[in-house]
Amino acid sequence: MNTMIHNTIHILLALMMPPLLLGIIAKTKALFAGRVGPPLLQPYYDLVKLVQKGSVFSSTTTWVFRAGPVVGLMTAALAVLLIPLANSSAPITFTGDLILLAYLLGLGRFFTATAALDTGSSFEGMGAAREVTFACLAEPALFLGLLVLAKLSGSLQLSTMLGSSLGPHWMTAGASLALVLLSWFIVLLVENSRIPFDDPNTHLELTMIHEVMVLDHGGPAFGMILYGAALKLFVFGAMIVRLAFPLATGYPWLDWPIFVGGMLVVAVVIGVVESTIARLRLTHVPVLLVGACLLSAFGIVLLVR
Amino acid sequence: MVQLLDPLLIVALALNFVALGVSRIRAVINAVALQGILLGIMPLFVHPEIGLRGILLVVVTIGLKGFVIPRFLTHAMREANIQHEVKPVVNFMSSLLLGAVGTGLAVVFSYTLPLADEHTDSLLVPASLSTVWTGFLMLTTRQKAIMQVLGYLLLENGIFLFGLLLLEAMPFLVEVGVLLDLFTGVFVMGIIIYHINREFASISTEHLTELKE
Amino acid sequence: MSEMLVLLGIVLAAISGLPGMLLNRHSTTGQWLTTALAVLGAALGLGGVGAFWTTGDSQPVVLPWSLPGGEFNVAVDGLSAIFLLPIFLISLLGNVYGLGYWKQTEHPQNGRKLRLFYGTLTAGMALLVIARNGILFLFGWEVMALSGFFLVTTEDDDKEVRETGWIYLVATHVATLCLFALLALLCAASGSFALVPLAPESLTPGTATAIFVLSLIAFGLKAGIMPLHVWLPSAHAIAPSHVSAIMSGVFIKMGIYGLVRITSLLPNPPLEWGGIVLALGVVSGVLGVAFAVGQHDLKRLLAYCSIENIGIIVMGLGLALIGRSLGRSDWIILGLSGSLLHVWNHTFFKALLFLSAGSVIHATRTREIDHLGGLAKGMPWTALCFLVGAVAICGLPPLNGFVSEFLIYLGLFGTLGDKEGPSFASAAFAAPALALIGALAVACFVKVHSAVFLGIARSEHAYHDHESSPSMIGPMGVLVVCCVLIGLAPLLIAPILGQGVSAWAPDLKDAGPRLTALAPLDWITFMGLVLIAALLFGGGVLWWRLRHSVVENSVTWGCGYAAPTPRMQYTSSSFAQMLVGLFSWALRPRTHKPKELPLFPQKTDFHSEVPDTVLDEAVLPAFHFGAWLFSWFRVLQRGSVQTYLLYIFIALIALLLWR
Amino acid sequence: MIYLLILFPLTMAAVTFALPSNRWRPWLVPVAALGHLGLVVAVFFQPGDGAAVSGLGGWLMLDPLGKVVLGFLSVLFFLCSLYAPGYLALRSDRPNRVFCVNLLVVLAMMTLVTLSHHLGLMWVAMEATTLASAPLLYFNHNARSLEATWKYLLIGSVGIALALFGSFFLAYSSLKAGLESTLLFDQLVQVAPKLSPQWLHAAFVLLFIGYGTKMGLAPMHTWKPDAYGEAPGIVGTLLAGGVTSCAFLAILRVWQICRAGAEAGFAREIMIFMGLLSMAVAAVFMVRQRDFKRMLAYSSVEHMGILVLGVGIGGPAVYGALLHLINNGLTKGVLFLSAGNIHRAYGSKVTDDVRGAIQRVPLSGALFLAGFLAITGSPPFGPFVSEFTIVNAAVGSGQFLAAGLFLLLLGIAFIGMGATVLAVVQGNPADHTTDNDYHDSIATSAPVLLFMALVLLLGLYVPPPLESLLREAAAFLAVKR
Repeated sequence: MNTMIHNTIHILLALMMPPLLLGIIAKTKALFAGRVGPPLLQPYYDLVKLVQKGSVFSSTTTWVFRAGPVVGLMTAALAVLLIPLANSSAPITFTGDLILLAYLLGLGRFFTATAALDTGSSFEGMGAAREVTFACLAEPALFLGLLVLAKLSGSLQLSTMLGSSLGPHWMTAGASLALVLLSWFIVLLVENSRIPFDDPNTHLELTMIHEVMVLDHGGPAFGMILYGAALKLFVFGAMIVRLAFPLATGYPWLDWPIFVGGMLVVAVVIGVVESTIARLRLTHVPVLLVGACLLSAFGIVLLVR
Repeated sequence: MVQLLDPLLIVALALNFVALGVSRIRAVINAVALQGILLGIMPLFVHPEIGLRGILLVVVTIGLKGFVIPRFLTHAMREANIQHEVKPVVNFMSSLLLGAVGTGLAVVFSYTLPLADEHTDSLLVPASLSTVWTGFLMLTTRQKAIMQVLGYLLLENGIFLFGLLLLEAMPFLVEVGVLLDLFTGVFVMGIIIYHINREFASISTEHLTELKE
Repeated sequence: MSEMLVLLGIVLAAISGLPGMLLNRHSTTGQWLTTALAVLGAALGLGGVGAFWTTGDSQPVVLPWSLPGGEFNVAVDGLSAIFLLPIFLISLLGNVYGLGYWKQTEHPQNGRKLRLFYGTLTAGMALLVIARNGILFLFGWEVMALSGFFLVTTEDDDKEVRETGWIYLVATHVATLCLFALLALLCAASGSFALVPLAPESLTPGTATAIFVLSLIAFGLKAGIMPLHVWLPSAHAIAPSHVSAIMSGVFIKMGIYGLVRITSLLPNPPLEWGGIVLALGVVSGVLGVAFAVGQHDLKRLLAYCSIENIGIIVMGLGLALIGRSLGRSDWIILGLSGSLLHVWNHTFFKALLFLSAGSVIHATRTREIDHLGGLAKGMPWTALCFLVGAVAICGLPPLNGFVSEFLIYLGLFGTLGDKEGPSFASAAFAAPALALIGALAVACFVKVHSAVFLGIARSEHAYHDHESSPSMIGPMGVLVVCCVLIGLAPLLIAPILGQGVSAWAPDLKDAGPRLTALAPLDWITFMGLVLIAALLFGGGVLWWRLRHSVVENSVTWGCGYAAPTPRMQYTSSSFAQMLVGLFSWALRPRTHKPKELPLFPQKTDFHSEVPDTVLDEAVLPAFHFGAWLFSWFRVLQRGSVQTYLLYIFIALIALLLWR
Repeated sequence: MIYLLILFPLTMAAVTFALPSNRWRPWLVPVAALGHLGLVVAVFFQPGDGAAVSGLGGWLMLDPLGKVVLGFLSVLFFLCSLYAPGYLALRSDRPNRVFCVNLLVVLAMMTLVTLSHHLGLMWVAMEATTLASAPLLYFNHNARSLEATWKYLLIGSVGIALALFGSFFLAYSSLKAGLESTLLFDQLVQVAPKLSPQWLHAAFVLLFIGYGTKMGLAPMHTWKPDAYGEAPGIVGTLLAGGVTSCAFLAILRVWQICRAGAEAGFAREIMIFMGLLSMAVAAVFMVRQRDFKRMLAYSSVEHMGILVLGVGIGGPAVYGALLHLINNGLTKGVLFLSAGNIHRAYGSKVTDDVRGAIQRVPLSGALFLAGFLAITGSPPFGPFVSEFTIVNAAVGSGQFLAAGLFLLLLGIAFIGMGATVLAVVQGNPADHTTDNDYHDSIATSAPVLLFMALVLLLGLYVPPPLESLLREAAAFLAVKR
C-alpha cells in the first residue's frame, strides 16, 4: 500500500517536474543577466504549443526520422522509473538495473543521432558526431562512479546504491563520494548538453550539439524531444541529488519535499554554472571529460587500495 | 720385402708434388698414371703371400690406373686441345706449399693415430692421408675440369693406399667393383668433359657457374 | 544418438560440394544439389544438438585409429553443443544465401570451389568441436583453416585477394605449429592425446605456463585477439559476404572454443592467467572498436568490430579464469556464461550484418561507405535487418547483445567483492572499459548505418539500389528472429549455458539454476517487453498527432544555403574524425591533404584512412627484414664447384674435431 | 629369389637397350617396374625368417629396415615408371634409349643397396647409382643440364669416395681391436663394443659426410638445387625419393654400428646438429626463391635434415623418421611431377613467367598446391603424421630446444615455400604463356594423382601391415646386439 503511494508520487513527480527544471535554469540565467526572463512554466507552454503544431518533414527522411524522438522520449521515461527519488526505492528495481539505465540512455542516443543523420544535412551530422563522441567519454565516468557506489553499498541495485544507506558512507568514504559527485555533475552537464559543453540557446549551428541535431524536427516530434531532454536532465539531476543528500529523516513524507528541494537546488546550480562559465572550445571538451573519468577513477582507487 | 715399400711410397708422395706443381696437364696425367702403377704393385710388397687373386688384382689395378684411364684422359685432353692449367684459383707455388704443409701435418697426425702395432712404423698411413689432401687441393684449386678429374683420381689413390692396410677385409669382388666404379666414373666424367668442351669450346669450369642463387 | 546425427551432418557437409565439382562449371544443377546436401547436413547436425539438449545424454563414439597417438574419439558435451549450433545454423543460412548472392551463372570460374570449401569448412569446424583426441582436433582444425584459406582466396585473380590470403595462410600455419607444440606438451604431461582434464601433479608450473602461452598464441591468432588479429580485417573484407559471415560469425569462434577447451583441461590456473586474458580482452575490445570507427570500407569495419566482440568474449573468459583461481563460482558462472552467450549473440548479429552488407554490395557493387547513402528507400528490408543488427551489436536493449554484456557486467562488478569471499577489484576496472566499448560501438554503428542507408546517395553506385532476392532476405530474417528471441527470453537458454559452464568447470553441476539465481533474466524479459510496449505507445501517440495535424514535405533545411548537393552530406569519415583523433595514438591515421589552398582555390582532394597499425608497422617490416637478412646467405651459393667441394672438406674437418 | 630382385631389372635394362623402337621402348619401364614390384611382394610374403632371403653368404640379406626401404623404393619407382611413357611421348624428339636403360639400372642398384649387408658392396652400389643417374640428369642435353650433371657427378663422387675412406676406417677399427678386419655389417654390429673408439668416431664422420653428400645434407647439398632444377621431374622424383633414401639407409647402417659401439651419444649429437643445420640452410634459401624446381630441391634438403634429426632424437622419433622417409618420397613425387607438368606447360620455371597454373593446367596446379600443403606438414596429409611424431618424441624426451628449432624452421620453410607456390598457382596466366599445346592428360596426371592418393591415405591412416613393418624396422634399429 505504502509503496503503491510512493510509486504513484514517484511517477507523477517524474512526469510533471522535468520541464520545471528547464524553467528554473532559464530563470536563474536571466537573473544573472539582470533580465526578468521567461516565466518559470514557459517550458510547459512550449510543449503544449508544439504538440498542437503541424510538422514539416524533409523528403529525404525515412521512418527512422520519426522514430528518433519517440525512442528518445520513451527510453528517458523508462530510465526515470529506475532511479530512486526519495528514500523509497524506485518503482522498478533489480540487480544490475544500473546497467539497464545506462544502456537505455544509449538506445535513446543511438536513435536521436540516427534520426539526425537521416536528414542528410551536414549540420545535423556534425551535431550527431559530437553527441556520440562525447558520450564515449561520459559513459566511463558514469560507470567508474557506479563502481564506487557498488563497492560501498555492496549491491548492484540503484535503489540501494543511491539509498539512504549512502548517508553513513559520507563519514567513512567522503573523499571518494565527493570525487564521484564532481565527475557526475560534469557528466550531467555533457549528457544534457549544457554549458560549458554546449549552449542550448545559441543559434550558431556550428557550435551546437544537441540543438543542431534536432534542427529539422518540428511540431509534436520536437515536443517529444524537448520533453525527453527534460526527463534526461531529471534522471541525472536525481542521481546527483541522491548522491549529495542521501540523508533519511525517517519520515517518508518529509523526504519528498527534501528531494524536490534538492532538485531545485541542482537546477539553480546548473543555471549558475551556465551563467558564470564560458563555453569551452570544442577541442577542449574531451580533456574535461577525461578529467571527469580520472576523478571517479581516483575515487574508486581510494576505496579499494 | 716390406722394407722396399717405403721407398715406393716416397716416390708416390713425390708424384703428388709433381701433380701439384706443374701446369702442363700432360705431365700431371703421367704423374697420376705412374702413381697408379706404383699403387698397383704395392700389394705384392704388403702381402707377399698374396696368391692368384692378388696377382689378378694387381694386374687390373695397373691396367686401369696406369694405362686405360690415363690414355682416356689424354684423349679427352687432345679433344679439348688444351695443354695447360692456365690460372688456378691458388697459384702453383702456394699450392705446392699447401701440399707440403698438408703432407707434414699428415705425417705428424698419423703418428698420433692409434695404429695397429704392425703399421706404426710404416709410411702407408701418412702417404695415404697426404695423397687424399693433395687430391682435395687439386679439386678445389684447379679450374680445368680435367684437372679436377685428376684430383679425384689422386683422392681415390690415397684411399686405395689406406685400403692396402686391410686387403683381407676387402674381398676381390669389392675391390674390382671399386675399380670398376672408379673407371666408369672417370669415363662418364670424360664424356661430360667432352660435351662441356663442345658446348663452351673450353673445359674451364669458370663457364659452369650459370646455376646459382 | 546426438553424436551420430552430428557425424552424419559432418559427412554430408563435407561432401556437399563434390557433385558440383563433377558437373560442368556453367550448370546450375550443382549449386542446388550442394545447397540441398548442405542444408540437410546442417539440419541433421542441429537435430543432434537438439537431441543433446533435450535428452542430455551423450555416448562418445570411440574407434581405434592407426595413427601414432591417434584415436577417433568424438563426444558432444555442453561446450561442444554451444559451439555446434552456430556452425550448423550459419552454414545452413549461408548456403541458402549463396544461392542468390553467388549464383553459379554469375561466377562460373569460382562458384564450385566456393561451395566445395564452404562445406569442408563446416565439416572441419564441427569435427574439431566434438573431437576428444588431440590428433583428431588437429585434423578438424587444419581442414577448417585450409578451407578458410581457399574461401578467402575465392577471387584469386585479384592481387589484393592474393596478398590477404597469403597473410592469412601464414598466420594460420603459425597457429598450427603452435598447436603441434601444445599437443606435444599435453601428451608429455598426460601420456596420451586424449583431451581430458590433467591431474594437478602431472604437470610442472613451467609446462602449464608453456601450454597456456601456446594456446593463447595459437587460438588468439585464430580468434583475432589484438595484437594477433593482423590477418583478420582484410580477410573478412575481401571474402564473399556469406563467407565473411561464417568466418566472422563462427570460424574465429573456434579460437575461442580452443581457448575455453584447453583452459578447462588445465588444473588450478594461477591468478595471472585470468588477469592476462582479461587485459587482452579489454585491449581487443577497445582498440578493435576504435579501429572500426576509423574504417570506411563497410566490411572492413565489420571485421574490426568482430575483434571488439572477441575482446568482450575474452573478457568474460578471463573473469571466469579469475573466478577459478580464487574459487569464486559466481564469477565463473557469470563470466563464462556471458562469454558463451556472447559467442552466440555475436554469431547472430555479426552474420546478420555481413549478410545485409552483402546484399548492399550485391546491389551497389561497392564496399566504400562514403560512396553509398540513402539505400533505405531502395532496399527497406536490408536496411531494417542492418538496423536490428546494429542495435544488437551495440549491446542495447531489448536485443540479445544486451543480455550477454549484462552478465559480464554483473560478474565484473562482482569482483569488487562483497561481505564474503575474496575480491579482485582491479578486474572491476574492466567494467568502465566495457562501457567505453559500448559507447564507441554506438558511435561506430550510428555512423555506418546512417552513412549507408540514410541521407541521399553519394555516388552513382548507390543509385543501383534494389532489394535483394528472398533467398538472401530470408536468412537475414531468421537471424533477426534469433536476435530478438534471445534478447527477450534469455531464460530459455540459461540451462544451455549452464551445461556449458558445467562442462568447463566440472564441479559446478548446478550452473544453470545458479545462473538464473545470480542474474535477473526474468527482469530483462520484463523490461524488454515494457520497452517495446512503451515504444509502440509513443509511436502510436506521434502517429495519432500527425494524423490530426498539418504535415508537409520539403527539402532538408540547409541553414539558409539554397543548393545543397549530396556531396555536402556529413560523410562517415567526417563523422568519425573526432574519435579517430582521440585514438590517433593507436590508430595512426593517414591523411592526404592538399598542401595549402591557393588564393583562388581550385579542384583539390582530401582523404584519410586508418590502416592496420600492427600489420603495417610491425609484422610486415619484420618479415621484410628477415627476407633481406636471408638474401645475404645467397653468396654462399655462387655456382663454383670448387667452393662446393671446399664446403665438404670444411664440414669433414669440423666434424672430425667435434670432440 | 633375392638375386632375381637385382638381376631382373638388369636383364630388363638389357632388353630395353636392345629394343630399337624409340616409341615403344618407354613401355618396357613400367613392365619392369611391375615385375620388380611383384618380386618384392613375393619376397615379403615368402615363408620363413630373414635367413630365407639372403645370399652370397650373408652379404645380401633382407632385414626389416631393408624391407621398408625396398618396398617403398619399388612402389615409388613403379609410380614413376607409369609417368615415364607419357613424359617421353612428349619428348619424342629426343632419343630415350640411354634414359630408359639407366632408369632400370638405377632401380637395380638401389635394390642392391637395400639388400647388401657388406659395407664395401653397399658402397659400390651407391656409387653405381650416382653414375647411372648422371645420364638421366643430362637428358635435356643443354648447357644448364650439362653444368648440373658435372657438379652432381664430381661432388657426388668425391663425397662417396670419402664414404669409402670411412668404410676402410671401420674395417681398420676392427683390425685395431685385434679382430680379423671385416666389412660385413652383422659382424661389425656384433663386435662393435670392442671396436677402437677413435677409428669408429672417424669412420662415422667420414661415412656420414660421404653418404650425407649423396643424401644432400647441408653443407654438402650444393649439387642438389642444380641437379633437381635441371633434371626432368621424373628423375627429380627418383633422386629425391629413391637415391636419397638409399643414402639414408646407408647412414642408418653406420649409425647402428656406432650405436652398438661406444660412439652413440656423439653420433646422435652430430645427427641432431646436421639435421637442424640442413633445415636451416634449406629454409633460408627457400625464402624468395623464384625458381620453383630449385625450391623443391631445397625442400628435399630440409626433409633429409628432418630424417637425420628424427634418428638423432631417437625413441619414437625413429619410427617417425622411417615413416617420413616414405611420406617425403611420395609427396616429392607429387611435387616434382606436377612441377614438371607446369614447367612443360609454361616453358619456364621461374615465378616471373609462371602464374595462374591452376587455370592453365588445373589438375597439375591443384596437385602442386596440395603437395605443398602436404610437404609442409598440414593435416590430413602423410608428412604431418611423421613430422608430428618427431616433434612429439622430441618434446616427450625433453629435448625442447631441438623441438622448438624444428618447429621454427618448419615455419620459415612454409613461408618461403608458400610464397613461391602460391605465386605459381594463383592469379591469371599471362597470355603469351598459354600458347603452347601442353595440357594435362591421363598419362601425365594419373601417376601424380596416385602419388597424392597415397599421401592422403598415409595421412588418414597407416595401414596395419606397413605399421608393423615400420615397428619392426624401428625395433631392429633400436636393439643393441
